[in-house]
Amino acid sequence: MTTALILIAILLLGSAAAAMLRRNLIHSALLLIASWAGVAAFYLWAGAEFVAFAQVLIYVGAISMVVLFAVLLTRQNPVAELPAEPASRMRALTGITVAVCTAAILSAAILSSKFTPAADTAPQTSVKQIGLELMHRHGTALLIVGVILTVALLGATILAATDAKEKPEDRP
Amino acid sequence: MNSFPLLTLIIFIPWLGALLLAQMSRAHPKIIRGLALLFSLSTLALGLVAWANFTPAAAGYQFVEQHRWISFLNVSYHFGLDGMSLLLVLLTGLVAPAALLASWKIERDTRLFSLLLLFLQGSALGVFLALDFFPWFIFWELSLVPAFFLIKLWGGPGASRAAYQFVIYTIGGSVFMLLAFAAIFAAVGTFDFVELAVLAQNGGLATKMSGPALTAIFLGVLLGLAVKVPLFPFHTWLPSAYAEAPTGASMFLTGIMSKMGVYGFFRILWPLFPAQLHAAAPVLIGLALGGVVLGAFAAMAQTDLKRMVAYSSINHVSYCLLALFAVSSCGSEPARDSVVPALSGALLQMFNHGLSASALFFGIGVLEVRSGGKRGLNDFGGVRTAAPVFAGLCGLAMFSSLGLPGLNGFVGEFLVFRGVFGLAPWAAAIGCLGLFATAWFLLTFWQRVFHGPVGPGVAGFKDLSGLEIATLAPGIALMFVLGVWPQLLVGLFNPLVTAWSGHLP
Amino acid sequence: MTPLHLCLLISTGLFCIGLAGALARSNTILVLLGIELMLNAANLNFIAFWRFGPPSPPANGMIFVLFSIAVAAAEAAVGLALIIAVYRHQNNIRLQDATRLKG
Amino acid sequence: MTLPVQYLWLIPALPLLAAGIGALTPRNGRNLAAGSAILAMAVAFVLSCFALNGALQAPATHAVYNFAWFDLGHDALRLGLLLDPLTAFMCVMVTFVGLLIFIFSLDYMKEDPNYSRFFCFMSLFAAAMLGLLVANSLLLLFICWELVGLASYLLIGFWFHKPSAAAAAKKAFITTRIGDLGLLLGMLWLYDSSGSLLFYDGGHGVLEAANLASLTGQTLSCGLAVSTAIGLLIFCGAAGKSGQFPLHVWLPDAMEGPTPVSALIHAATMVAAGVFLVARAYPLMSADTLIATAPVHALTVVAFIGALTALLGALIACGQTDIKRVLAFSTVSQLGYMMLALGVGSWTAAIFHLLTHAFFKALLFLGAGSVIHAAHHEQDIRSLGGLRPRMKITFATFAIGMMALSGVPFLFSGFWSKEAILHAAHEWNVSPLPLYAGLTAVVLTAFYMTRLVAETFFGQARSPAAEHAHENHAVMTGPLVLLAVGAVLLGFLGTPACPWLQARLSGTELHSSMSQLFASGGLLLLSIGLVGAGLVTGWWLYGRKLRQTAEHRDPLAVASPAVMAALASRLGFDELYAATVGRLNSLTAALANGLDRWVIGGLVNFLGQFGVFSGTLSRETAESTLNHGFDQVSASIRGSGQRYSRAQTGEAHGYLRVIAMAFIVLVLLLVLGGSR
Amino acid sequence: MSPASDSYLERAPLELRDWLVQFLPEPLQWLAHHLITVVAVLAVFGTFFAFTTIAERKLLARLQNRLGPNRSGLPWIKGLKLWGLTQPFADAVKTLTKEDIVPATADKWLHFLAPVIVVAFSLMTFAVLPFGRNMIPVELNAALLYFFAAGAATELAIFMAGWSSRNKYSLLAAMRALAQLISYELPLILSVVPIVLVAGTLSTKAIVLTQGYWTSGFLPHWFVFTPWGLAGFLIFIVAALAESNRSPFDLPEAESELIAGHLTEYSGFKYALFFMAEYFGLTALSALGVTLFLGGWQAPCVFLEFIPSYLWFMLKLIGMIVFFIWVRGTLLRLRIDQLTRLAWKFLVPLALLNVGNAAFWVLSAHWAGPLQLVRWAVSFAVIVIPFVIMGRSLTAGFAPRTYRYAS
Repeated sequence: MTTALILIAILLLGSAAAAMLRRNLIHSALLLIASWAGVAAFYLWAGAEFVAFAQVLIYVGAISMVVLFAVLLTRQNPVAELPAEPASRMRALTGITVAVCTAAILSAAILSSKFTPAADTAPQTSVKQIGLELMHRHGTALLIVGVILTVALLGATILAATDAKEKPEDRP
Repeated sequence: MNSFPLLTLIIFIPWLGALLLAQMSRAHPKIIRGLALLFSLSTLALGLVAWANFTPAAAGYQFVEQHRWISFLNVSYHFGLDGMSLLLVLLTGLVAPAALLASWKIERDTRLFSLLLLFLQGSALGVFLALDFFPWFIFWELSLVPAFFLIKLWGGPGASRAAYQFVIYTIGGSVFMLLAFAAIFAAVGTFDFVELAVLAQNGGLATKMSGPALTAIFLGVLLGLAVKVPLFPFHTWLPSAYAEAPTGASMFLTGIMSKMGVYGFFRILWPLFPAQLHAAAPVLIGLALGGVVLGAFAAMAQTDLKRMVAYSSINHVSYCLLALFAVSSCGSEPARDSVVPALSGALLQMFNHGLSASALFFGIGVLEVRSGGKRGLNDFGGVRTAAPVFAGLCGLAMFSSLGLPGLNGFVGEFLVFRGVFGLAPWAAAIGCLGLFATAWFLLTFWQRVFHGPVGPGVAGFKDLSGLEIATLAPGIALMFVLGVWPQLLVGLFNPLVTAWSGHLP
Repeated sequence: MTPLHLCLLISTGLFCIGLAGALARSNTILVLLGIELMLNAANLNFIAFWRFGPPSPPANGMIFVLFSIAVAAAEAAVGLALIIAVYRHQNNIRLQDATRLKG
Repeated sequence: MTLPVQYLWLIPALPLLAAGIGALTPRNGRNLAAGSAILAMAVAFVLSCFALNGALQAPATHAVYNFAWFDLGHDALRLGLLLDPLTAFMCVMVTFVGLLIFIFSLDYMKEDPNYSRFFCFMSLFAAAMLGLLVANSLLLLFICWELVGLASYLLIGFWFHKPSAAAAAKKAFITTRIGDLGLLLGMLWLYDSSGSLLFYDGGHGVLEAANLASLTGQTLSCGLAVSTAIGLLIFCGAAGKSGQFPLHVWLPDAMEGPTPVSALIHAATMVAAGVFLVARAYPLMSADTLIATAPVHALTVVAFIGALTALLGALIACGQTDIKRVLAFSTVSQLGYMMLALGVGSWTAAIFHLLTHAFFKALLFLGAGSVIHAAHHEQDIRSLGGLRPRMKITFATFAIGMMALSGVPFLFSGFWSKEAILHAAHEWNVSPLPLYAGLTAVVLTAFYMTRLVAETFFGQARSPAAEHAHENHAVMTGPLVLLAVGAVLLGFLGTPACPWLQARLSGTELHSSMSQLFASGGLLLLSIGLVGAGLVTGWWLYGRKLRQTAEHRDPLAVASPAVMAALASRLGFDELYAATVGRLNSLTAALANGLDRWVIGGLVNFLGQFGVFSGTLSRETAESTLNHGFDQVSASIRGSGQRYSRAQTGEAHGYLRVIAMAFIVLVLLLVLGGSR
Repeated sequence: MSPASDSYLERAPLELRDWLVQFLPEPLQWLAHHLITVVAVLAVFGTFFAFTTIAERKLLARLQNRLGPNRSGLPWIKGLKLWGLTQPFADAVKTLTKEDIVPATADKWLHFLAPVIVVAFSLMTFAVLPFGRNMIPVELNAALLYFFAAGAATELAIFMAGWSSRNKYSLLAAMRALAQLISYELPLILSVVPIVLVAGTLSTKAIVLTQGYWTSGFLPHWFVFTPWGLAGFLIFIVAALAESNRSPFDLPEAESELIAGHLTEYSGFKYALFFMAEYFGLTALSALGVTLFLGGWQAPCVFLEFIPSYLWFMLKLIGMIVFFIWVRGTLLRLRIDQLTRLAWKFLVPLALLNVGNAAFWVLSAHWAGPLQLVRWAVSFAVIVIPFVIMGRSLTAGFAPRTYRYAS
């Protein structure tokens, strides 16, 4: 069990770290996808298979595509690739420092806290049960999320769409 | 009690409509008009629903909705409906769609116009239904905004000035009222009309506040209401505002907004300050008589038809106040036989005037449209030859306005005079002068405009279109019905009035 | 060292990697992705507590994660659309250049 | 067959229905409108006869049917129907005369484009008039009263495109409205003091003993009994409607309407409504006669006003040249007679005269209408003439009417009814003046009627219109003949030998008053003599030397130009009113308007100006002193804001970093703080 | 359970597996159990793939009035032609022995990873398909979700292939392919939602079992025989065609426009892997369609139950594949704008409506007697009327496009 978890963690953290370090954006994105897949694996490991599949479907199937499209649509001219200026180096340094500090604090907190040992088997939760929970106890939240998604979709479309006004002249 | 929020629906559906219109594209005026009419008619429909579920025998408020709103100000969301409110809701339901129909041909920014009218409608309804000063005052003031824009943007040449005058005047009055209520709140800690009325009844107000303070508060409230009605001599904003407003707005202003003031007198001033009102009654009767007589005579001197009807409006509304002041003047003397007719008459007169005055304004609007903006007394002649149906309907409205028996106007005026005569005979006698002058100027109007040889440009007048008939016909039909069968409305508020007369302040 | 500790440490690691990326990288897309990573770290915690934590209403943690994923998806869509819009304006997506609205 | 009182509403309802039909028929539905009007009137006539039959079986009782109109407090406002001989006789008269006039109008109005509208208005009038008659409530009576006025207004202004007609209509409405306001006040007073407006209500009605006693019991500060005051106010209304001095001015002008209208409304029925009202309210009007101390009795006023009107009307009639105006003033005069009769205490005589007058005056007006129709709307008697050979039936019936009106003895109804009035006046012990006025009017009546007939029918035609005149259709002459028969026969209902009508009206036993007649036999002879004198004078002045041309001066004008001029201008009443009431009105209006615009408006404007001025003043002070300091403060605030805004770099990294650092610091603080 | 489930043929494959497994020691048994399953699936579908290709080539040839491959026989035996049925094996040998060309500037790792991923994930989808009674490799509660999640990875592979090739045609084609895949994923999933709604489960096994009833013994309760099911099936087929890049939706590989699309820079075995993945995908989707709409391994009539369930499944699957080939031989390729319009303006709304339709079906489940007819009529109307209306508006205003000079 723990071995599997550690393997998953290595995949997860390794790909995430690599993604953050790569200069090539596409590589970063693909590595991130691997990391997301790792998260899904973690969910599977923890027994939440529904969430795992949802994670794969949404992150690997959808968000990754959007990210890749965005990367391609915003590709910078390789010639204009600027060498790292001192300011950005400074920023990277402080960023990493802050992150490390956070990590230290959080790890300390986690390690110093005591948890009651948990059940050995994952809580049995069928898809149907999730569905009922979603529709009843969390019905309102589900509706709100639906609205949020719709609005986000429309908003994203409007934001990303080019102005259509220039078009008519193109027509013969 | 709070089962179905009927009153909330009544008030907010027009606002909802306004909101919806605001979202629509301007490009489809037809759809916008249709929608606006639909939303406007909702008041009538819901009013009829309320009527169907109304228990006339109960004098108290019905369909009450009360929720806490602003705790630290002790403000509640308190709405209720009694016979008087229902009467006015129904009137609004009749006049507001008619006003929209009358503005059917307005081309300039139909959307904004319809939107403002709907907004105005909702505000007026709020005033008629609110039972807490706070929401009441909000509606009261909100009604000014659309009215202002309606007058200013769609009015005649002097509209801007008239609109400013209207708003500044009214707000000036309202400021005093607001101050007065702030003082009341400081003293007794509630804004609720019902609670305040109870306090006034059992002397709670008088013990909490000194006499002079109470008098000052009374004067403040009086001023706020008097400007809105308007009570002579606070009426000078009215003729120009009514005259400059577009037809639909004029109809609404005279049909509904003037009733807001009268309603305020009945709902607020009278129950809250009976003693002060009693003390001031002689003076106020004099002022109301001034409105009755001078209003009518001033109308006689007008050459602008709209101003003429505006002055007649002052005259007619003053009857309502005359009745109220006469009732309050009698104090606790045993003249109760007259109190009931006076109050019934005043309430009926409110409704009747709403019908007939808005119909008259519509008639003048039709004349204005046909003649390309003319509305002088001497600009026409022989319209009856050219447009007999229009003349007939307009004539009916006119006769209703001058109180011809068999039409609605008579019943209200007769009851008012009946009551006032029993309470202040001399006032009734002087008031008769107003009746006389009303007949005089209305007949002069009729003679100059509709009779005689066909005037220049009149020959080409088209008779009423189907749309215009549809605007006018319901009101005219009601005039007949109410003239013959006033029980229809009297039944609604008779128990209320009886109760009022039972514990006369 | 229970499994829960381990899970939480993993999620801490993921979170801090995301944080470092978001702070250090100048490419807006990467910043956004860093934030996504942090969200994922939070999701990890949800599942970890659901699995190993004290008893909770059935499927609670999973449902939280589902909502979180939905919101993250919305966030990613809007964020990337914004990035494209920014790109159209300034022809690059360096975050430090997008300061036109500063005070 | 009798008609129970509950169904009395049918009588006014039928014409009302016809009016509704007439209002809704399009212009080309002429026959429908006219047919329904006539049918309704005919059925109403039959029903009235049934009602009369019923009423005569118990003449002394007042059958009533009261009902609630609407709730008022714990009570209700009640209206009612009343059936007694007075109502029944009036109904029969109105429906019969009305029916004949409707038939006459069929032909008279056939050229008019608004034919159906005409019958609609006429039916409306008939409905209102009949409603007025059957009302058992002063309020219902008032309602119908006003509707009658409306119908009259509409019909006078029927040819509204003529400015004179429009003006006359307005004048009629306004003038009667003045009287109506009196009636309204009287009604309010009555309502207030007795709590009811029903005439008869099983002992609670206003005309019943209990109420009358209480009304006469109260006195006003000036010494008048309340009943007197109410009675006088009610009489105001009656005077307005019946054209009594000083409100008679509208009646002659009302002749602007079509002639059938004049016949029906302004001769036979509506103008008699005032007389009817006083007769109806007679118990109230006469209640105060028993109070000896009263400064004035209501009926006394009525008598004097009636006498004055009778005299004035007759006088002015002598100077008129328009055939319809002569008849109009004659109507005024005859109405004065009726009021006189009421005033001197014989309301039965008044109603008797009302009925006979209705017949012969309708006859005369229709005759005049026939002439006018034949002469293509030429109404000036100076331009007519020579019509006797051309229009034989019209002439014969007109002559009968003229003789009835003049009071030619024994054969004609007018004689009997007038004699009854004169006798009543003779027996009145308050003042002899009304009798003298009445007698004078007898002479004058005979005189102007002779003049009218002589000028119109004798001599030679003085205009092309008169030359080409010829007799009208049977549709028009038929009613004339029927009315002429009535004008002759009706008198025999109430001869002193057998005063059946009076007995039935008052509900007393039938007993001959021949003895009374002979007791004052001198009066009878005197009046016969006066009639003869009038006829002879008239013939001497106008028949002896017949007028040759229209321009020929009037013999009376030759004799006394000043008198004639005064009479022709109707003694200047119109001018007087224009100079007083009209002027006053416009003055008040101007005053009110001025008050509004300049005084109150000025005050408001002044306040506004003052506000603007003080605003300017305060702005000046504020700008020079306050603002400076304020500017300083705001500048420093703005400066500091600018400085602080630099923290807002716009760099998202920075924000993120700060958040993260803040998180670290917070956690550290918590940890450190928590450990302590 | 009908007695047919106990028949020998029915149980044979499972018993064979169990028999094999028992030879191994206890701790390894579960591994072997799964391994056998995987191997079996790979073997069966590998063969199936091979024969699909030859079937397609021959069928297309017949449709185009040609003969198709008919010459390859067995090696070493001259003159034996076997109607060309061994052609795929010859092709396999050829592609395996071809040179693997990688462009100089290509991102070599990704270039290598792409075909591996695509094959791996398309094979993974087979894990949840019930090939027969009790013959399902992995029983999952959320099987359908798993299926689509695994399918999503193919998009990634296509992108990797296109991008790593450093060829603008490849990249463009990859983008096009992605657009197409994303567009059609929505109707595909939406067309399945009604099934989930009615069956009340995401498990493929349970879905098949819900279809296992017959009215009077010969009218199967397959979902395709309901109004909403028919509509869903049609939408599913269209979307599946597009998802597997097959004609008439074969734009990503439109040779006339984009050479060979994202496969331009691939050759040899890598190319074969892509090719294989495509057919695996097609097969998987067809199998899913069979499972969801056509009753899975259920026999159409009760009396045909003696035929083993896996044979029924294969029969239906072959039917579907043949149908797809037939479509490929019949329809013309769409233009890219027509393709997206069809997805967003027609299929998605229809599929959404169909979800509502299914909801109605569930709500009216208790209707009986004549109401049943009403239920069917309403359900039909709900889907047919919008279909007609939207179909009109979709084709309205489209005349054959006219090309102008230099436009």
